[in-house]
Amino acid sequence: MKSKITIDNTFAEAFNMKASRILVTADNLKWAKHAAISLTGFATSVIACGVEAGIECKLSRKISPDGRDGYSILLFSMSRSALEKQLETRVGQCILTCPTTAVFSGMEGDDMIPLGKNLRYFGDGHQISKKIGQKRFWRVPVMDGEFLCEESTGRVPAIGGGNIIILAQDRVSCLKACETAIESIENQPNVITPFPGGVVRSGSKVGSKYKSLIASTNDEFCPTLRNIVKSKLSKNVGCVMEIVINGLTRDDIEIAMRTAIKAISKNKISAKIVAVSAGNYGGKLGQHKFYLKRILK
Amino acid sequence: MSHLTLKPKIKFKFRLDLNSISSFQSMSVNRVKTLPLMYGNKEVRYKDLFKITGTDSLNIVIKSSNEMMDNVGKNFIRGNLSVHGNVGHCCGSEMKGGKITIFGNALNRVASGISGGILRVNGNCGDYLCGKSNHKNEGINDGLVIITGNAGDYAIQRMRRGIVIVKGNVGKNCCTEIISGTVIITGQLGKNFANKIKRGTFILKESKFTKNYTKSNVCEYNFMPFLVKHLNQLSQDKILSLKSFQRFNSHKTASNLSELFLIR
Amino acid sequence: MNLKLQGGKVYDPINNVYGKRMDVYINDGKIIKKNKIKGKINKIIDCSDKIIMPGAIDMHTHIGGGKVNIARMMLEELHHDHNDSCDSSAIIAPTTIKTGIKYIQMGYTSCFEPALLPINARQAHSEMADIPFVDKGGYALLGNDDFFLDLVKKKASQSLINDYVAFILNASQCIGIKVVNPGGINAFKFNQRALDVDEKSNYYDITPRTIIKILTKAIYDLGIPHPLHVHCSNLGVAGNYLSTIETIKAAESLPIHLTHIQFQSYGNNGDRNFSSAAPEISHYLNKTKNLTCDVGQIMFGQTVTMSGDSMSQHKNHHHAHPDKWMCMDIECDAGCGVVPFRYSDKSFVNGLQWAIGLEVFLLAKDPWKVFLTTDHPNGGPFTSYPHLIKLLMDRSFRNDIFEKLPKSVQEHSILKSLKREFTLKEICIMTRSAPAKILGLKNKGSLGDNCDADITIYDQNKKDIEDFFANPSHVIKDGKIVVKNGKIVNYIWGKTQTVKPEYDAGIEKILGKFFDKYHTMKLDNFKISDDEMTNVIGSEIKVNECIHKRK
Amino acid sequence: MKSDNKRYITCPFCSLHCDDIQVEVNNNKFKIVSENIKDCTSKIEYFNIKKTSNLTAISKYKKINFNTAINAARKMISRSEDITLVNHGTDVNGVRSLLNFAASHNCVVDHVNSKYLYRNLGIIQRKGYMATSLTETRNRSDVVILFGNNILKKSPRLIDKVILPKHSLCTNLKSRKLLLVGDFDAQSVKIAKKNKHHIENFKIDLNDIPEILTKLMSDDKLSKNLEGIRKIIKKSKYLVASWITSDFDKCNDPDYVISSISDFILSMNQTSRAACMPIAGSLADATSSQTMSWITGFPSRVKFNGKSFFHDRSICDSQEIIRNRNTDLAIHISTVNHNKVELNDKIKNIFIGHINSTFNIKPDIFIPVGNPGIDHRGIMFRTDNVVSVLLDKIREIELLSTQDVMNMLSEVDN
Repeated sequence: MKSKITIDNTFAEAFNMKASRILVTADNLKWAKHAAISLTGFATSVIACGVEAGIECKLSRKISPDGRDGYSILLFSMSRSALEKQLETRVGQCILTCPTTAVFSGMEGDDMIPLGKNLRYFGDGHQISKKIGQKRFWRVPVMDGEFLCEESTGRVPAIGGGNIIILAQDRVSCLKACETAIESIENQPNVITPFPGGVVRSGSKVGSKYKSLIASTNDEFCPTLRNIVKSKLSKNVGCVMEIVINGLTRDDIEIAMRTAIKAISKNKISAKIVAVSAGNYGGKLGQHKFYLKRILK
Repeated sequence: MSHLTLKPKIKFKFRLDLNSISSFQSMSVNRVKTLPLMYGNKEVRYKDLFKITGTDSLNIVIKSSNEMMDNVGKNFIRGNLSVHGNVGHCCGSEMKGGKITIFGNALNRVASGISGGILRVNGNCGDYLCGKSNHKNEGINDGLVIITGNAGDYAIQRMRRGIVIVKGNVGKNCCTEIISGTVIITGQLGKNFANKIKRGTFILKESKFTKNYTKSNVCEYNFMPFLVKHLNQLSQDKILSLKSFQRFNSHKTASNLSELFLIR
Repeated sequence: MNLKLQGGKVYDPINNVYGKRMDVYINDGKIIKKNKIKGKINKIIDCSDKIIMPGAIDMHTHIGGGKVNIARMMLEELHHDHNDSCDSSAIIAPTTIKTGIKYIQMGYTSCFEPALLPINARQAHSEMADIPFVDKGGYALLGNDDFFLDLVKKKASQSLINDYVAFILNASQCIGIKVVNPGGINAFKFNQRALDVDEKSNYYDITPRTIIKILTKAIYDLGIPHPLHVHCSNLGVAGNYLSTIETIKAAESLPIHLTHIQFQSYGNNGDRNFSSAAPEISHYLNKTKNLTCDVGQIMFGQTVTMSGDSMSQHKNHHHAHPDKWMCMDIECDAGCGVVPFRYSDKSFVNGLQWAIGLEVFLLAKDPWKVFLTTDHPNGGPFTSYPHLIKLLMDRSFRNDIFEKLPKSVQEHSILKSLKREFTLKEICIMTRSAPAKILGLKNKGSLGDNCDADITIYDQNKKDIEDFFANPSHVIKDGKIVVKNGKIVNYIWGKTQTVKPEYDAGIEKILGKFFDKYHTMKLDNFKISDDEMTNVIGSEIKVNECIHKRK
Repeated sequence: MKSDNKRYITCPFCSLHCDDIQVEVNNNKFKIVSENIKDCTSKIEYFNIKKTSNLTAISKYKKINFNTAINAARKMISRSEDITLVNHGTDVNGVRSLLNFAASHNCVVDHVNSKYLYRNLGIIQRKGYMATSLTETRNRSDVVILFGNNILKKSPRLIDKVILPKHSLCTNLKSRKLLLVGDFDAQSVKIAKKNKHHIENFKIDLNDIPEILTKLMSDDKLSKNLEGIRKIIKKSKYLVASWITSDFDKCNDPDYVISSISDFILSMNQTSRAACMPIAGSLADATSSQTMSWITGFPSRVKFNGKSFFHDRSICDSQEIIRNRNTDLAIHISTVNHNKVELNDKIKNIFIGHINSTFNIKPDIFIPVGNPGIDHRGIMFRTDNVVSVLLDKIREIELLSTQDVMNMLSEVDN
């Protein structure tokens, strides 16, 4: 494909992660959204949040497990135990608490992790188990009626850290480009963009001059440091933002990256976009490399 | 590939034990044709009694069946089996997976000791539906059983898990000694319903046994829309429609985990 | 017809032959010396790569009688072994026919039912008559029957009691006397839930010690070869090794046989109040003359426990798996209890039970005093014997399983420090010669001249011990080849082994009155005559000699 | 004793199998001389030779010679494509021979009373069960509860032999209490009240038994009548509950009633002692179920199929099979039953039975055999399934046993 904007000859470096999907439904979209947003809140980066989570897509009544409105949510973590812990506390604090909601497993996997398995004890002995097909469900009496949750959900290997970096002349156009990109992959299955609104402005590099920090600002992409450090930016770049994409498989991430870049290049704003690049650590840390040029072929 | 089809060549005089149908899937068609089978006190081969056509042993069809055929789908594990006509005793007994559909009536002990899969009878069935099989201490242990017609006496005894749906009426002594599970009956109930149960969910139209329970407050049950949708999907048919339910709980002899939903 | 087993390695402990290559000759159901053969040899079996042993004897296995039938009916769901051609029942409570087939295929040629209620003897013998191939016999249950306890309470003379014991053996066609939870089964009928060795029963005011003492004396006086077969008080209770030791003492150095001693060797030390007392018990076993025992090893998996000990079975019914059980009080005679059970290798208690049994085996110095049993089916089905033998003969195999048990079990057992590995010689003694000796079967357990030709021929090429013992290449019973390469080639029916000590007929008068007054049947109907055994029940009897005649 | 032709026999005709019945035998005619057993007398003496007795084999309406009958039966058997064996009562050796025959001819074997058997068996196959036997009850019980309505009529000697005997080893008979719970008629009450004991007749609908037992075990306030019963039960040291399964036939759920009695006994055992003692089987049911259990593993309803056999309660229900004509030859064996046996005229019937057998229609072949306990020796099991009795021979008429006949029939060329 021929792009109107410059594509840097570089690659995005991504990591092996563990992922799980859950489906949250509620009486209406509003309350499903409250639950989903609450659950995926403070889940931008595994560095401090323990998990990277986001809304994957909206569920229509036709496909949602109980015929109500809902959202599908993906959670990514570096280890099974972290994923297990985060899932349990988040479902317990954000969905069990949220009026009218129910939560279901969103995927099958060889390995199952607990969803409602321990939450059921909230029922204090009044919880009722129902096994339907191969799955077990728990019905926990709560003040608005009952909370329905599936006992466990699947866990699969996944990839986190796919990304594109947008280099623009100014902040307005950079943000606009990012929004366009995010919108384009909003309903794409199997991927999420965990950062606020899908966009991150604090790209990072490994290490710091301070011993206690393992990461620090990605100075190569900071416009203000262009003349101070070895920079990757050209003179006309006034703002850089990154979109981080986690996906279940390599293909999913590639599709998302391609869709996002295409969306930007088709948009009116593309004139002010200097280039699209990608973040990596020299290929030493991650197990996956996504070459932008190859993706766009 | 075309469905493996069996059609009786003769009118059966004696009861036939057809439990070996469930082992067809691991066999070639020629092996099926020569598989031994007892007819009366003589050993015969399948091809002596049935006209066998087709090759796809994952999809088995029995045509013009009759109530002399016992143990149809016993120990069934995977694939599809459809039976056009009536079947005898113990149909789908100890079934573990796959899907069996009967277009006709069945005799006693349908789905006894079933522990997985979907069994559907588009017709009536006899006594001891979903009960204890000869080799088990408990009744239905899992799976989905749908009877579109009526069921006889002693249905669904000692159920442990799974879902049973009877669209017609059931006879007396139904659902005794249930440990747990979900039972949906949209017809009339006979005498003595749900004695000595432990837990379990009943979804019923008939209200005469609600006296054994305490009435719950009116509220929303998130489980119900889910169950309704799930069942309709599985049965590919509108088994239940999303109506409002009145819940009753804690059967007088059972724990407070037992419940009854009355379809309003 | 003459049969020659040519050039096999022979094990015959009674004649002190261990692994010597020699020929064995068989004529008319008996083993004979070469020089006694008349006529030509009709058949020769080449045994150059074979090991020849006498047919094995299981001296404690529940194979017949009401309780087994209760288990068969109760556990219908376990009878689903449709692939087996002999019948469709499980091995946990096998049918009579299957019992015979499985035993003979393992090279066992004699089996003894240890809990034969005299009142139920007719059933037990009828059932056992339908077990093909093997010889069988039973031990009559005494010590809990109201007549006996009444005699003891009235301080009847020892000679009257001797007469009663001798009468019971004759009337019930048994080969020995067993006492189960002495006095305890009876006490349970009066709602007593435990009875220790020196505790008096509420109604009769008799201690188990007295019962043991009187019965061992009776058996000694009557010259019955098999010592009193004792299932001690407090079976399965933590800390019961003390009552086991007291029971041994109660015999006052007369011969006594303790059965399934594994269930009787429990301490109550440690953080879980359950520990192994195998070292203490083995210490006693090794030093006490006239004491023998069988182990009653447990095996992990589903089984059913059946016992006359209704007191302990009722106590244990909460552990039933699947959740069903039955206890019964029987005819002022004894009781019975059937409780299905699953031994789990994840459980601390079951794991330790397993280790305790093996400890008892490995700590026993004299293989003539300890017999190999699982108390079928209480500890595990008899078909697990080859596996048990492998555990005893192969230390690394044993340790592999031990290491998979819960850590707590490993901390509580000394099993790993026991380096002993049983030899073929010792296994042969434990499973053949020693049981024959203790039962007084003069013609069994040996390959000597004029012994019964019950012979097991093993294939030396089978390297796996379990496989070796599970699949003998030939089994000969009464001189006929019945198993060849695992296949049954000949159906034959064994005899019932009995003893018939003499007694004063006066006891029948006293007992007859007692029966008329209190029982619901007559004494004449209680007795089983030799004629009835052969012609109605359907099993020939073989009377074994008593050690000495009545004084 | 033989000199005056008097001797004791073991009665094979009800499940108590009394062996204290004295008979006088003259010219092969026996007469009960024991007193006070009027009810049994007619039943036992029924088996005497009468004018109507069939001492020879019959083919439809024609008397035939025994060997001809055996040969005709063999022919019928070898021509038949499906055989069903129906046991109406025979001894252990009879059942053994039935199974032998069934194994060689791939038959269904069933006992007519299997329905009742499974009702009692259901308790031990589902949950705990505490049982006792006749002698225990006689010597140890202090409270006996009889449930149902017919038990005293069906087992006439239960009262004087077991429940209210003259002697008891461990209990004071004077304080023994008998409770009749159910629907007993005046005659039964009269039988019970023959002895001077504490007898309570508590009349209730049999369907209410479970509810009343639950109430008795609870601490709820009860009616005065029930309160009295509760006092007796609470004080009891060894309580025995007894019933006949067929009494509950008309109940909505017989299984439920029986299991509630068993549950009641189990809960009694938590603090005191109690046990069940169902009375079952006037057609040698216990004999059949015990023998079949040890040989096949299943107490009844077994079908042999070539190499093996299987058990199924619905498929091997002989009555259903015969009613629906799913077999072409039914072989009925009846040696202790004096009731009329129903045959289906649409299939062939071979009837192997005692000389006074009666049927609704004539069987194709009738082969007379001896009664165990009268014409040949045998073994039968008593109702408690523990005691088996030896039956004797008291009459010398040349009749073979069921075992002999079945073995002769087995020898068909195949």
